[in-house]
Amino acid sequence: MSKVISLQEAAQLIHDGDILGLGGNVLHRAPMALVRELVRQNKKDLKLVKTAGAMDVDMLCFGGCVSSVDAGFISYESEFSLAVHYRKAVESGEIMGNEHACYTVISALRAASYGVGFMPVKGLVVSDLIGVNDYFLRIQNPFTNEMVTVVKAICPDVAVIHVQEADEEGNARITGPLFEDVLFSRAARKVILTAEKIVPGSLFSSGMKKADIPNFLVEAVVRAPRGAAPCSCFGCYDIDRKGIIGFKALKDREALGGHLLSLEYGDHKGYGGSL
Amino acid sequence: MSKVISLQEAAQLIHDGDILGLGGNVLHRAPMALVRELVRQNKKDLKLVKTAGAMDVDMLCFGGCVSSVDAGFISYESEFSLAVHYRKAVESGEIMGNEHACYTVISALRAASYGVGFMPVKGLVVSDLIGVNDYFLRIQNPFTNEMVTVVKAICPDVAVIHVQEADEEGNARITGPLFEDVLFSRAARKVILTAEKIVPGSLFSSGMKKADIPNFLVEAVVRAPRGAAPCSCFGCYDIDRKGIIGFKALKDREALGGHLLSLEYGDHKGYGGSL
Amino acid sequence: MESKNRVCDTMVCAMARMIRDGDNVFHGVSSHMPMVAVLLAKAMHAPKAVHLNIPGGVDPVLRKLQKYTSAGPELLEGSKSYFPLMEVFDLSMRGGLDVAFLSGVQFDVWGNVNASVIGDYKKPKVRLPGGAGSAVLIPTAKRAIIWRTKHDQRTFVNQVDFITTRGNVDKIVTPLCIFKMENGEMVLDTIHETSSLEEVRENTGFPIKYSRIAYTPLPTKEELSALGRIDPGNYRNIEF
Amino acid sequence: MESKNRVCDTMVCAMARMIRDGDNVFHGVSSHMPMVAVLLAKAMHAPKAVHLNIPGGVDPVLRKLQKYTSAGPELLEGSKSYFPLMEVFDLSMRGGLDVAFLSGVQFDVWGNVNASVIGDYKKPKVRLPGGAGSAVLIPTAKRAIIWRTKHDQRTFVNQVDFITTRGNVDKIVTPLCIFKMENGEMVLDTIHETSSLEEVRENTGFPIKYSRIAYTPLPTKEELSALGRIDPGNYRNIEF
Repeated sequence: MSKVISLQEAAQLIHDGDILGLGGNVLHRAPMALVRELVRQNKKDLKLVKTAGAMDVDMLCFGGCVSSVDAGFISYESEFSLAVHYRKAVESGEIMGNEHACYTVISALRAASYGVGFMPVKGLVVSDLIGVNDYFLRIQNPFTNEMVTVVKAICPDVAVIHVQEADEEGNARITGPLFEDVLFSRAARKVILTAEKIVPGSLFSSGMKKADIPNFLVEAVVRAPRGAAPCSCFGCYDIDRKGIIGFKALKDREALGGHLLSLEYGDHKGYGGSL
Repeated sequence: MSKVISLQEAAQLIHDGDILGLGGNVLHRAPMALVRELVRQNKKDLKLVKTAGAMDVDMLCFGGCVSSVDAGFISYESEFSLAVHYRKAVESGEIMGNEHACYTVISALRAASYGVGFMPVKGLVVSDLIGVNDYFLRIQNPFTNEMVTVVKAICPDVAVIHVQEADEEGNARITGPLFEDVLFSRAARKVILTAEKIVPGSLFSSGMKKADIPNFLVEAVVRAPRGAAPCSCFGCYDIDRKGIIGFKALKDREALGGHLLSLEYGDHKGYGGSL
Repeated sequence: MESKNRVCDTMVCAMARMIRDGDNVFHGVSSHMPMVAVLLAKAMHAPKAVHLNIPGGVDPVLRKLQKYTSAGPELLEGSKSYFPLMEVFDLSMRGGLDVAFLSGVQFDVWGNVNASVIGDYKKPKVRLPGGAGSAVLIPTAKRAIIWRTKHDQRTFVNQVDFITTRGNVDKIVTPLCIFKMENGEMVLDTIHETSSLEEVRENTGFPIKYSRIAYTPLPTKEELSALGRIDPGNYRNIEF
Repeated sequence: MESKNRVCDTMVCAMARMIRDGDNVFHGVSSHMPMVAVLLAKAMHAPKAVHLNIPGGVDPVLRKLQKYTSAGPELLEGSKSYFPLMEVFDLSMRGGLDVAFLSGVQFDVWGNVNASVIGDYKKPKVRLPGGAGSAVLIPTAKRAIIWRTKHDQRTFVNQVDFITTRGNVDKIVTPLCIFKMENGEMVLDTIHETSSLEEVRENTGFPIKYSRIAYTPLPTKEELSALGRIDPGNYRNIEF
């Protein structure tokens, strides 16, 4: 049974208030086509989760879709500088910026994936982050009585992951760095894939590298060529500098609306983030 | 710098009293050549760790090398029946059989791999195993006050893993099921590989599947063709029924000595477990 | 008229029918009967059941079963994705495993399972192989299905020597009958045609409760024919 | 005579020399200077240092650096094994990471690092990008090496606004000098030839302590030549 649906339908599976895990890392393999559609559909109160986010988080903040961000790092890297919309929204109090170490996001996702409520984290020792956040606590290791920090599980309602190849049933293979995407696919209640290519599943059974995400964990698959653009997608394309600079130059939500409208036809038809 | 050493030298890296993690699962890809050498070198007081062990654990128990076994399951599967030497040694009190669920071994190794002293385990709820073993405790989830079982970390002093391919520097690629071997390579203080083939590292950098175990985690590599025999090694050979039946027919330690002597030349020369 | 049905076929077909289409189903080591049951269910009424196992092949396309193992690498070949034991455990822990096939050595009327020891834990009279996944899967899988090829008073006891685990046991399949768990008690569900209420009673260490007497449905011709294709080596009979 | 050495080269060479042969070394995002420093060290005195990074390539053979990222897939190509971010973290947690290169926005004399916020955490005056790995790596890596391309009184402060972390900071490399941590205090280690004790003092928010005045060794001709090969696009200068 095919799980392939349209980008619009996929975005409708994500509800206001959902905890949303975003695949990829900084400007690499972020699920940008679906992120754009979420802004178009005017989603509200999304609680974003990512280790290191950039344009995806920044755009959702710009679009007013977000109430909190749990992450270790939100910024473009050196060349493209700061994530200004995220930053402003946190500074204005519109969004709660829940700071993690990237590793505590990983630990929190592992906890969800293992079905437990918390995970001990070795490294978080001296840090104001422990006191100001309710998702960190210090407890005793019951075997040694040493103190250890624990982080509360994060179980995303939905994880959105952009992959190079998926079959119609939802088996997905990622080429190049996996980042935290496999972990997201295990920790989340619902997994939505956007894929550069829909391929026959036989590719996965015959090849040396099987699918990284098995079909039975996946709710829906969207055909989305250039679905990570203007971010990079290994083996398919590098970043689109103009697309990033163009986004960064947008002054207000109206301009963002125009920008998203100009990409809408391509996103919906599967031409991706640049025409 | 080459890390390739002889089987005898590798066994000398394992000391009496060590916590020893064994790769593979039941009769698949167990590091039998090194296991045999450990018996020949008359190791004592080894504390074995494995999720599901069979001939490897049974032989080390027969050889008098073992003081405890932490595992979820120790038995041959249906055709070859019980692990009688393990069983007798536990029943006589010579060996402590520390029963785990296979998953609590995994959780204990994850704890070691994450540098923490314990790991919460969802599933262990109603079980006499909790009360009789000092490596299980019940604590409160500090976020919800719900009770949860935790298992104490197991950090093997050495993990011995048989692989299909390794390069001289210790990069190793496993074909087919990984079982818990990658986790063992992260949890243990020291990793010793036995390998069907020593291959050029360029095989791993150019192929679609990179090495599963990186060189910097590895202490030593032994060239050991048929090093899992008479257990199976995927892509290389299936089990050697005669070898297993022959071992199971041995009556006492003297007979075991003879059996190991008959395989010594092949093991040391790298002809493996059958001549 | 003597039945032509072998007990192993009756058991395997009954186990297969307990799998619903779309279920995520796991079996472990020493588990030829469940392995064949999962393959049978997928070939018959439950093509979308997901076959999970120790080597990690999801829905493996098995060219050939092995006599000596139900955890061999052939369970990975031909599968589209890799989802090994530790991931199956995680899946169960977070509530995503529908069916786990498990065994044990002693069972009591309260659904307690012993796969650990007879006698003292530290110096046991009999050291059993161990529960493998049971202690964590029986409490977390939505339905744990037990099979055991011995049915006698040492197996079905009033009280187990040691509680390895207790949890979501749904059915217990034996050579004589099928028990089900109902309101925390083990009750008779169906009797195999080769057995009788009398025989079940005589071989069970606790009083048999039942609401009605029913017989385990016989294997159909289609099932038997599928079994012949799936398990030509007859490994489903290996425990007898 | 004006120096021909650019500050970025002095800094990168100093960072490279802090890597010992055989060290397991990690750098993260927005980290062109450490990335180039690791590659330089491996090309010079530390060929057996192990280069770890976010995409997970161990000792990647880089055909081409990227200007916009130090976490791109090119860091996986050409490597023999895959050891991604979460594994690098685990490695550090269990005591196996020798060197972690990290940054931050504010530093104080006690080695506290702030990469989180200026002002109130819940409604900050300035929300910083976040510490990424710092909060867990600085306490667990054997040596955390900080680099920061700003050296002023807002960066090196008497007391940080917010303690993101404190731990095993070994050296802090700035455009003016190198600090080291000694008995829990940040003290001057060496001054770059392009700077002076005076300039360091004026731009630091706490009193400068030192046991002797030394200068940061200049890049050698061999190092500069290697830098030209490793980083022809001059991305090590991107933060200036």
